[in-house]
Amino acid sequence: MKQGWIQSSVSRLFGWAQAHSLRYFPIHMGCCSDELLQAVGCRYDLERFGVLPEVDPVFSDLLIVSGAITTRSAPELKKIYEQMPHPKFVMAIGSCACSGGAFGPEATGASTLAGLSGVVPVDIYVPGCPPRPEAILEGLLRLQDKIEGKKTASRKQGRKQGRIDRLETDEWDLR
Amino acid sequence: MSLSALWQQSLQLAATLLVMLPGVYLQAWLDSKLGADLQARVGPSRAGSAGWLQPMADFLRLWQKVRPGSKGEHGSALWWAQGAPLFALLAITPVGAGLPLLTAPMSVLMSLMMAISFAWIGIILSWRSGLVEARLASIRQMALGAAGIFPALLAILQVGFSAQGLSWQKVDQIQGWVPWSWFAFSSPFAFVSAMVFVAAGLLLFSSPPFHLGSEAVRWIVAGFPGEAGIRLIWVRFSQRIAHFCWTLLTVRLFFGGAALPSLLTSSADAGSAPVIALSIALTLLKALTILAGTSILSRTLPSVRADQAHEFSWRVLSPLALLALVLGRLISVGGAP
Amino acid sequence: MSAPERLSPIQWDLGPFHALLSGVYRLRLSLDGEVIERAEVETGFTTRGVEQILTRQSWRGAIPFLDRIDPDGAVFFEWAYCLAVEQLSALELPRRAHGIRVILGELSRISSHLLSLAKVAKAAGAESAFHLLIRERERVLDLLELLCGARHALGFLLPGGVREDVTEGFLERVQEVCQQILQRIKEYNDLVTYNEAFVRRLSGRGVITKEMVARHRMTGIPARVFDREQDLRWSSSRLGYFGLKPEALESIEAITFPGDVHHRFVIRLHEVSQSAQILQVLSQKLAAGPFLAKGSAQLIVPEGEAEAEVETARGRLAVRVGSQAGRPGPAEIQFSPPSRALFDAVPQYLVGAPLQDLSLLLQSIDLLATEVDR
Amino acid sequence: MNGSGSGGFLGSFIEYFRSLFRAASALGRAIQTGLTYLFSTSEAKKEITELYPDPVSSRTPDELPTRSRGLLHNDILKCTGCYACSKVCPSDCFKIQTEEGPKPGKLWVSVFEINDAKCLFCGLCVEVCEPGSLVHTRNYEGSSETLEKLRAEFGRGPISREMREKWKRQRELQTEGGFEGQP
Repeated sequence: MKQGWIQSSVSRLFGWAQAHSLRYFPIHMGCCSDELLQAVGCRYDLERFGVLPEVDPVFSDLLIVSGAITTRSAPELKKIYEQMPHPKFVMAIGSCACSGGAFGPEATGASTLAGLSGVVPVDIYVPGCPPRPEAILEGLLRLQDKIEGKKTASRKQGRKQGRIDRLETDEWDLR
Repeated sequence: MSLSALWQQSLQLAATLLVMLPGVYLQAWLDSKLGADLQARVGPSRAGSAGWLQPMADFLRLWQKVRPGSKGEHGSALWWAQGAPLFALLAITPVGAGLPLLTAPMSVLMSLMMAISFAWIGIILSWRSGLVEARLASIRQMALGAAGIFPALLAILQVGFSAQGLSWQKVDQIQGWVPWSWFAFSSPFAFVSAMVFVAAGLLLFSSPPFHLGSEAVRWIVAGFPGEAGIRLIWVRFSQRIAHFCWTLLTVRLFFGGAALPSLLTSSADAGSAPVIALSIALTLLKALTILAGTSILSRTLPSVRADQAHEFSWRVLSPLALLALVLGRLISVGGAP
Repeated sequence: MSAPERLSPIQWDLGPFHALLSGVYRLRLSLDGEVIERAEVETGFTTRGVEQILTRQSWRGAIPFLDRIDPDGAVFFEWAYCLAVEQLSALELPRRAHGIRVILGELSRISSHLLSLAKVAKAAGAESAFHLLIRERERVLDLLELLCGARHALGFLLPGGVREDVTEGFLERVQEVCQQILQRIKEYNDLVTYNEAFVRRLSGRGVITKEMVARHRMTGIPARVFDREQDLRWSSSRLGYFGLKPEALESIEAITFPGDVHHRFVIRLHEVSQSAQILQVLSQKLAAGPFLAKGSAQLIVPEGEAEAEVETARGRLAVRVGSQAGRPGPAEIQFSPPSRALFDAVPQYLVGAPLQDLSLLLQSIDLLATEVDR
Repeated sequence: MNGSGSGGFLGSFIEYFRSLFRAASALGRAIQTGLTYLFSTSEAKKEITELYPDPVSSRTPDELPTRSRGLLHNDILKCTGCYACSKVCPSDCFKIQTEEGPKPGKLWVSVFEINDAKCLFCGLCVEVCEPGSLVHTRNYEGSSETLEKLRAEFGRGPISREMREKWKRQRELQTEGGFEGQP
């Protein structure tokens, strides 16, 4: 049923509050942790977005995972995810966390998993190896829009524009 | 208590709350922006212009937090246990000229006792959480709280001696509204005890730089994973609110409290709204400058280890406070018959 | 009267993901009250089998995997690998390529030291120092991006030289940034190193004695704290730092306990300024000429085995590369990273430390778990 | 204060105040460096934060250094479908299918899909791409909510039967129409 005006405005307020004040618990398993520290630093300043590192999953809303997920660390990661209170979000940084990248199961003989999607539900994938701090910030902006339920038309959706549609006969090259 | 008195008291409690919450809000915002500026960065700037809505976002974020699998096993009793002394502290902490809540001649020590009980109850309750980290951290925190109480008592004694009494009325009489007439600047020893009182507050509520690293403080609060909604907000921010009330105490004791120029207070509309508003604004301004000073201090100092904090408290704070007290008495007794 | 029966030691396991740990490993502590009585380390959570993957790659294709072992010191892993392969295939490295490699090595040494210093400052609670050190590191990463196109996993070296020549304007930028770093070091000394509160917070803790260094064969900063010559850059001829060794800068005073956390902090900050001086000297006299050896395009590596050693920011990294006839890439590769010795020393190093210093101690020896279980 | 014996009491007393003074002066120096960040507007002490979304203060993709390796882009018209890039890629993120195209010598690349989620941005493929159609753009904004959106397609799509007939007719038209002069 459609939410009443009060309920929708209250839920929008909480959405705004959650979007603008995220406490993240970093999982540094690989290379992208250095880039995440650079993003926390003073040049890209994650605190500007209200995003601060947290020391305990019990108090954090966002799980930022970077690095290849090995079969041995996956259950530990699941435990950490379960300790987090609802509503919680997950951001996968770098190609190892998104899809296994160069250290996927086909390369390492099933000692790593193909990214994070099998272990915990992921909200945002940030490609890059390691992604620039600006890319992490862009992923964060997109996550904030997702939390607030806003459309992210302002930012490009994936990279569809690279595709040139099928060319008709005028492409026939008579020369 | 006649009905009108009861009505008047509750009005004042509401006014005090109304004054104190924006004060804590402003302090939270100022702390993050000042800290960011010290570190060559911008600090929260996306929630509202210049990030003035950031503390609001931090407060409201916790409202809808629900810990998976926990049906609030701590129950509400614990929440009240932590809240009760703070309400008492609010009732006693005089904020504005016209707003001492309890008009009975109240001793300054009552506020101190309320602050101490607040600081310790939170720590004892977190012992029940059973987490190894929470237990270890709560022992450490409680010992530090004790290290903060003794110097605070010495500083209050210094005030009591020169005001010939420990009730708020006597303390107010000896301080005018002009800075050089404040108690803190009346003599170097009084200034030392003022600084000792501020440092004792930092120790008692383990605010930075004595926050022993964010892990320890988090484990204290770990004792309340079951809470949600308003209770989680309360648990998370009660220490910051208590530290703000302690600063209001410091302002009232050492920095002239809410004293106003005599031409304002003696005129007919002494109790009118603008005068009270001015006195409240004055108190808040002084409290925020003190807290800005401590936040700058905490940004340039590393977080202090527990044994170092103890050493600082027992080898530096208490001896200094004692010295200031004794020398202050000798000189004032010797000086003014 | 029998000895008072002690409270049974508290057993506490810090799982692979804990804010106190400096990487992904498990630490089993038995605590006597607040003091750590015994510690055990369990690694192996980020094992990706890089060495097996490398055996299936070509000589040139192995480079991206080498960067991902230690992204911050990517150059050192590539450098060791390229030295071994060049020794195998007897490639004659042009002087300019060697100069560019030394420049890259010093730049990533500065960035790795700055990162470790920032993490130690953050563990000690000095947030301002963390942000200022990270700001310095941004300048160095800009330089790396100007030259190699990537900030962390560079992929710029290849067997036989470097991938591209120095971008124009790069050497002047290097001198400018090194000048800034040398000025800034003085400011950090005031804010952090000789700040009384910081000195008291760090000194006297986490002492690594000379015999511990000898027993675990530690290299890098913990060893250089006692003997400044323990550095492969000056001793190994293949690394070619001929005459670049700056004479010892101002003597290190105000060190209360040799080998403690504060001493390592000071030596590391000291090495940042040392590397900055080396870069200033080298960027002026970089040799001209080709940047790639002639036979490096179609690399023919005869059968055999070669070893090489490089001085990374964390210590001495050795690599052994074996090749077989007919295989397009390395047949067998074996690393021995500097963090191996540090991980072995952790159980002895943590004993007697209070719990609050745990994260400070772990950060101060700059452990890297992904380097050990590759 | 546990001074060493009565004689030492005075010594430890002085030493106590000296250490107090040393601590206070070092604290003063540290706060002074901190305060200079607060009040001075000199270049070194100003905030250097790049406010990311707004292009003025933060670096847009084309302000990055020329060699910066961002997301890949393939100019499909120049691509000859030689599979060199997919052979050399360490994390095999290319999916390429080619077909017989209208011109006899040139292949028609119907599917050319790069999986940005697996790409290492190492630049080996760009190095080995002989027609130079595959290049690194300096664009880094590729984050998305689903993995499907991370696949960038540059292929020209499968050739349908009508297109083949049309090309055949065009080829016959071209041969009788006397254009044989062109090679």
